[in-house]
Amino acid sequence: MKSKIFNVKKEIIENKKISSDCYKMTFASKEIAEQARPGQFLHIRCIESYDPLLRRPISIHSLKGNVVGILYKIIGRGTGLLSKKISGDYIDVIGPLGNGFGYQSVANRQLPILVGGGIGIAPLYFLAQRLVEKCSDVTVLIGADTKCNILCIDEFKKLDCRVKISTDDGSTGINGTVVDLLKKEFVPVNSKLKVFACGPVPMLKQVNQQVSKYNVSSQVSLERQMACGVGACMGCTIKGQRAKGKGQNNYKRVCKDGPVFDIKEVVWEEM
Amino acid sequence: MKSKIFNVKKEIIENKKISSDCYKMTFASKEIAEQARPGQFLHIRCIESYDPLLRRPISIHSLKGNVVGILYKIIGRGTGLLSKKISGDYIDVIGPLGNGFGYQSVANRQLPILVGGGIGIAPLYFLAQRLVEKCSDVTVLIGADTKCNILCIDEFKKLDCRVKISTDDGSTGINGTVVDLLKKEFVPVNSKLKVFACGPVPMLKQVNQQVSKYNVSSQVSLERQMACGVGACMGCTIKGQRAKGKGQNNYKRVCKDGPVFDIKEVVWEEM
Amino acid sequence: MSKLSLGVDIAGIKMRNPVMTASGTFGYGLEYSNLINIEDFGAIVTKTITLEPRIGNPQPRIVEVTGGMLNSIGLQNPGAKVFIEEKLPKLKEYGVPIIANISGSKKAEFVKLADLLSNIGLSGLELNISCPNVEHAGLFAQDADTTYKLVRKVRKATNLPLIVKLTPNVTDVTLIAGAAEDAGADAVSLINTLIGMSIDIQTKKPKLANVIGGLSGPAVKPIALRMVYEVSKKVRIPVIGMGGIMSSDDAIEFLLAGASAVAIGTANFVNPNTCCEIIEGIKTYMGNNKFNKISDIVGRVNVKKLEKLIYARSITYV
Amino acid sequence: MSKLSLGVDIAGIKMRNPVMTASGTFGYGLEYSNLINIEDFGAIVTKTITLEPRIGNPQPRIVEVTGGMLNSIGLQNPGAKVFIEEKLPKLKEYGVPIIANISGSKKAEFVKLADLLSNIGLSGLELNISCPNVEHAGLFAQDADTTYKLVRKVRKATNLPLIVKLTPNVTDVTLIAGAAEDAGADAVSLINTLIGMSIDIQTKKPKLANVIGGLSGPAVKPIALRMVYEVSKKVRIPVIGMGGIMSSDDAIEFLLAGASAVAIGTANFVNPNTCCEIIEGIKTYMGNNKFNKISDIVGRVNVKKLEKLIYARSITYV
Ligand SMILES: Cc1cc2nc3c(=O)[nH]c(=O)nc-3n(C[C@H](O)[C@H](O)[C@H](O)COP(=O)(O)OP(=O)(O)OC[C@H]3O[C@@H](n4cnc5c(N)ncnc54)[C@H](O)[C@@H]3O)c2cc1C
Ligand SMILES: Cc1cc2nc3c(=O)[nH]c(=O)nc-3n(C[C@H](O)[C@H](O)[C@H](O)COP(=O)(O)OP(=O)(O)OC[C@H]3O[C@@H](n4cnc5c(N)ncnc54)[C@H](O)[C@@H]3O)c2cc1C
Ligand SMILES: Cc1cc2nc3c(=O)[nH]c(=O)nc-3n(C[C@H](O)[C@H](O)[C@H](O)COP(=O)(O)O)c2cc1C
Ligand SMILES: Cc1cc2nc3c(=O)[nH]c(=O)nc-3n(C[C@H](O)[C@H](O)[C@H](O)COP(=O)(O)O)c2cc1C
Ligand code: FES
Ligand code: FES
Repeated sequence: MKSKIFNVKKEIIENKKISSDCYKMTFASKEIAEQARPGQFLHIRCIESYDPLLRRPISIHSLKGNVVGILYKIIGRGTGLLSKKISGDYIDVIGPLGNGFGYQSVANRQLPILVGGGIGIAPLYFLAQRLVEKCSDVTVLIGADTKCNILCIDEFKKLDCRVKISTDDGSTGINGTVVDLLKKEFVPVNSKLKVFACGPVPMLKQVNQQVSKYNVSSQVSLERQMACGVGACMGCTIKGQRAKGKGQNNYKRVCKDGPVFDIKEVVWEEM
Repeated sequence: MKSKIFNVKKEIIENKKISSDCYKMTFASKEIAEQARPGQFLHIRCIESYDPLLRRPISIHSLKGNVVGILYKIIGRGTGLLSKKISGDYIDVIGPLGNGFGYQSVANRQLPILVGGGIGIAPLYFLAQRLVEKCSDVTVLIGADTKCNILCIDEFKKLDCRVKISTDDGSTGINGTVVDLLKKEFVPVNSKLKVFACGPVPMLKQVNQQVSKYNVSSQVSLERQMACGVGACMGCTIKGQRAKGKGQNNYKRVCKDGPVFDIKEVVWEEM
Repeated sequence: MSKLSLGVDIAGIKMRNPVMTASGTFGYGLEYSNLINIEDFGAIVTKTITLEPRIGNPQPRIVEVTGGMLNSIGLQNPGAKVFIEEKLPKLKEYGVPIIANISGSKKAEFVKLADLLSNIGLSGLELNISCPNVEHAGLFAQDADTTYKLVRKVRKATNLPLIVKLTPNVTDVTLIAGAAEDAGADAVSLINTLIGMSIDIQTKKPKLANVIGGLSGPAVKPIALRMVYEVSKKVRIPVIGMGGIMSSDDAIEFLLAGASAVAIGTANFVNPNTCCEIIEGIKTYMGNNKFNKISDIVGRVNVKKLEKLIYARSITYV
Repeated sequence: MSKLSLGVDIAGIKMRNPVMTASGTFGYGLEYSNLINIEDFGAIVTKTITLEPRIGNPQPRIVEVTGGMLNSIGLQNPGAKVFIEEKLPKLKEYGVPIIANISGSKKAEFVKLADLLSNIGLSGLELNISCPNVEHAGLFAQDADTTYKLVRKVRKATNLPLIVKLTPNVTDVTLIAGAAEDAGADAVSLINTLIGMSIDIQTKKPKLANVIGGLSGPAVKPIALRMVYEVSKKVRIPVIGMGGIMSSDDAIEFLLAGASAVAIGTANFVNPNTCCEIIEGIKTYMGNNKFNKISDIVGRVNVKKLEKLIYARSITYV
């Protein structure tokens, strides 16, 4: 899987506010588009000066021809600066980075379930774009605190995905969490299920509890503060389950060995 | 002269490119407009982050009602960032700062000569705005390297100033420096002359040579790297002529004791 | 909320809040007076005063660097006499504790200054010992023994609360802090600037005429915070924290790390309203966290046992 | 222009240009290989290698600060064996000198590593002595005597060019540099990171699990440059300069200050192409200034007599 990485500066096609604190940005890059796999991310420089200094990791949200899309939420200064950019401005990105979701083996008979909590929905749309090519029955579970933070329903529907919604306050969909939705999917043919989840750690822990009960094959996309993004600095490690005979050095780099991990690889107590 | 200083954030009315590397920006501030005197400056924060960290001193270029204008040249990062701002953006300024030109005593019989080298013309327009109210015969000498860097001719002409031009390459006006222009003004009634100069130090040194020969009353506006801009840090000193009985501590702060100095106050060899 | 109090007592100096100015960045308190409400400050620390006037270093004296600035002002000041006669009377009008920062290149100068300044209505003295010691190689504050001897002498010369200002340009700042405490200092303040340099690659000359200068501003904050943490674990006297504080969040970090008060330097240049904003920000933080007094915050950083162990063991396995 | 050469010989290591990677920021050279042309580099310095594998510190290990970052990776590395068997063979393929950075907490570990790594095609060793010394309080590189003894021992164990990497967390870095030189080091490199700290005011916990971490990036540049200047005046062996170099202008400042080569760390994270851009930038600068070789730049900072005097006299009248 040794694929080329690019550092490109591209003109922004569009940077559109899609909810109170979320934006969708697109730019064209043949280099990245040719390489990109769902679950991979871009390492983005938000300002030319040195404050803030480090790049910000943002997943690839969509791909259409050469047009790469990202979907991001304003958290702090980096994403705040990103949101100020307008079409015609340039964006400096490194990518595609990371391993991406293992979806190649998903066949038509299987039932992939995409579970997105909050902005965790971002990488799942790109995954859905690819899955619907392989598989007619793609389910997407979208959870958020409240109605206006439920993102991308229409986009997923346009891909003919089955979409279910949950909100903490019940303002749309079921009143509960996305894991509550997931539980409902666990009857009766668990062996055909394949879960792909992205969201906050507490949610992923619950997903883990659910899927491990039934031993359902699952992948999660994780987040860590990153410096290099390419596997060189050891800044972004998580504790992985010890592989047999591999000594104690079982730290894995989220940027290079991840961000997508088999749910069983992760030591959840230490997340 | 203990006047109030303000730190205000104002919406930019206009930020217009007026030559290859010069911009004119305007914003409305009642506070500053009420206090401002020609020769005073504003201390401007060019970015909200800490890189670059310090404010940039820029003279007040014009005043019309409450609308304050600045005229600035892109030198480095700070002025580069300023130039990127667009109308509707906010600008964070402290001012008015410094002493300003001593022009109050200029009477109708006198012949004020404003000498601007390059971007040094910036504070002189505001001065001209005030001088033409007091005095019918205001001369403005504008020098630059080449034609397209000669700024504000029309503006000064609209004030009914007598305008003379010099360029190093002769592309417009006389082929020479603004000091060559100044020399020509020194016949025959030197006692009525009053020189106000702003520009690069080598030019000001030549102005000094010229005016000191004839003992003509002259003021210059000086520049120094600044931190506080209000007289607190002692970062921006110049060596002043020793005042009698005042010991050796003859350093003057450009931000507070200046930026305008009587040409005789300055130890020119140390500039 | 009505019980919320920001007042602190630092070594006997009663301040209405823990926010003071850092020496040299606020002149003698007068320059900023027509821009901000100095009356609201916890205390004002003056620019360093020496016995005799000093003209300071040649220009250029300041240069901007990433996230900070270098200065080599060279302690330009009008001397003790002018300070006492001209500056102090005006300063007193704000009704805020005034702390005079003093320096010299011999112990005797410090002693004489301390004596001169003792009974003229000052609230305290801060010793700037980050200056070359002509009686001994290096800076006063780079050597624990020298620091001890100096502070001891000054201690005997004055009853004013004595704050000793430490330099970060040392291997172990806790040793110097300990020496100051042992010698009778009532508080320590840190950090002074880190020695730095900058070169103009076109002229190939140092950007500062003095070749080197002191680094301040947000760039130094992590270093300052670490030193404040270390020192506050070591000494029992109050620690005044400074170095790159730009916002109330920064100030609160220093309080949590163990500072009993904070001083604001370079931030004044960037945003003259910083001190006032910090005072407000601390108030809000206290409200949100149900803290009633500043001492509820001081030293509250939650370093678990395990982390303490790691800290002790692997101080630079970083 | 045809005579222009960027080649340097640092302690016997022949490099096609003076631009190398800083340890720990470039892994084992492989991670960046499908992004940039590593073949163009002057040299590659590996992430620190220890005798045994190290799992490193708990998370979080990095935190961003103004103009820089703190890291507390904790020398995570796969150990000497894996390095020799798995990493080095691939590294060699670039045809660039490889310098292995090694560390340990006892002198004997350094010696054993130096021995192990001596005849396997490396171009040199860099000793990371900014780590806690279990045989003695503090870090190796915080004490001149300890440094001397350690370097002396390692010197006897290997014929490879020996670079000693210095910590800036000291009162006088020239003393440590001098000790390393006396003990037989072929070069010194500086600076390693400055110890810093950061606190999350909401959780009230240190942002790094290790409590403290090492500060790097543009924030530290002025400090690094000053130390490189001081050390290069003091020692006769070559100095490798690093700390906050982000651009060719920065790199040239270090060369002018006295560094014979430069290393690039944090900048790789921000702009992976930094090394290559610096190589190009130095070339352009040499052309513009009619310099034919790197040694024409090294130490060329123009500090006039007067300034030297000021420098010596008023080291922190800043
Ligand atoms: C592989 C990966 C993919 C991601 N994809 C997306 C995405 O598609 N859309 C999206 O909105 N967000 C995504 N994130 C999270 C995003 O990186 C953070 O929200 C962002 O870095 C916050 O930066 P800031 O400057 O706005 O916030 P600040 O809080 O100011 O950042 C301070 C520091 O914390 C780091 N940080 C803060 N939150 C996170 C986080 N959750 N993960 C990693 N570092 C963090 C920042 O990088 C920065 O160094 C992803 C994170 C990772 C690791
Ligand atoms: C009182 C005063 C009034 C001024 N009025 C004007 C004006 O009306 N129009 C205009 O175009 N320029 C004016 N200048 C100059 C202007 O301040 C500088 O061009 C500007 O600071 C350059 O900043 P920069 O970040 O673009 O350049 P950089 O070169 O990136 O700046 C690096 C550092 O050097 C300082 N610096 C660089 N040049 C100067 C300079 N000439 N004077 C002071 N500091 C400098 C900057 O403030 C900054 O700290 C004035 C300067 C002073 C002191
Ligand atoms: C321009 C300037 C002048 C200073 N002058 C003095 C001084 O005279 N005496 C002193 O003890 N510290 C002096 N300092 C150091 C500050 O008081 C403070 O310790 C340091 O700047 C760190 O805080 P900061 O990052 O908030 O500025 C000066 C700092 C600056 C920036
Ligand atoms: C993430 C990270 C890891 C580092 N790891 C090491 C290391 O293993 N060994 C070492 O000697 N220095 C290490 N360093 C220090 C760098 O080599 C360098 O000395 C320091 O970062 C200053 O340079 P910079 O500002 O260009 O990054 C590390 C620095 C960073 C940022
Ligand atoms: S961010 Fe550097 S190894 Fe992952
Ligand atoms: S800039 Fe601070 S005194 Fe002038």
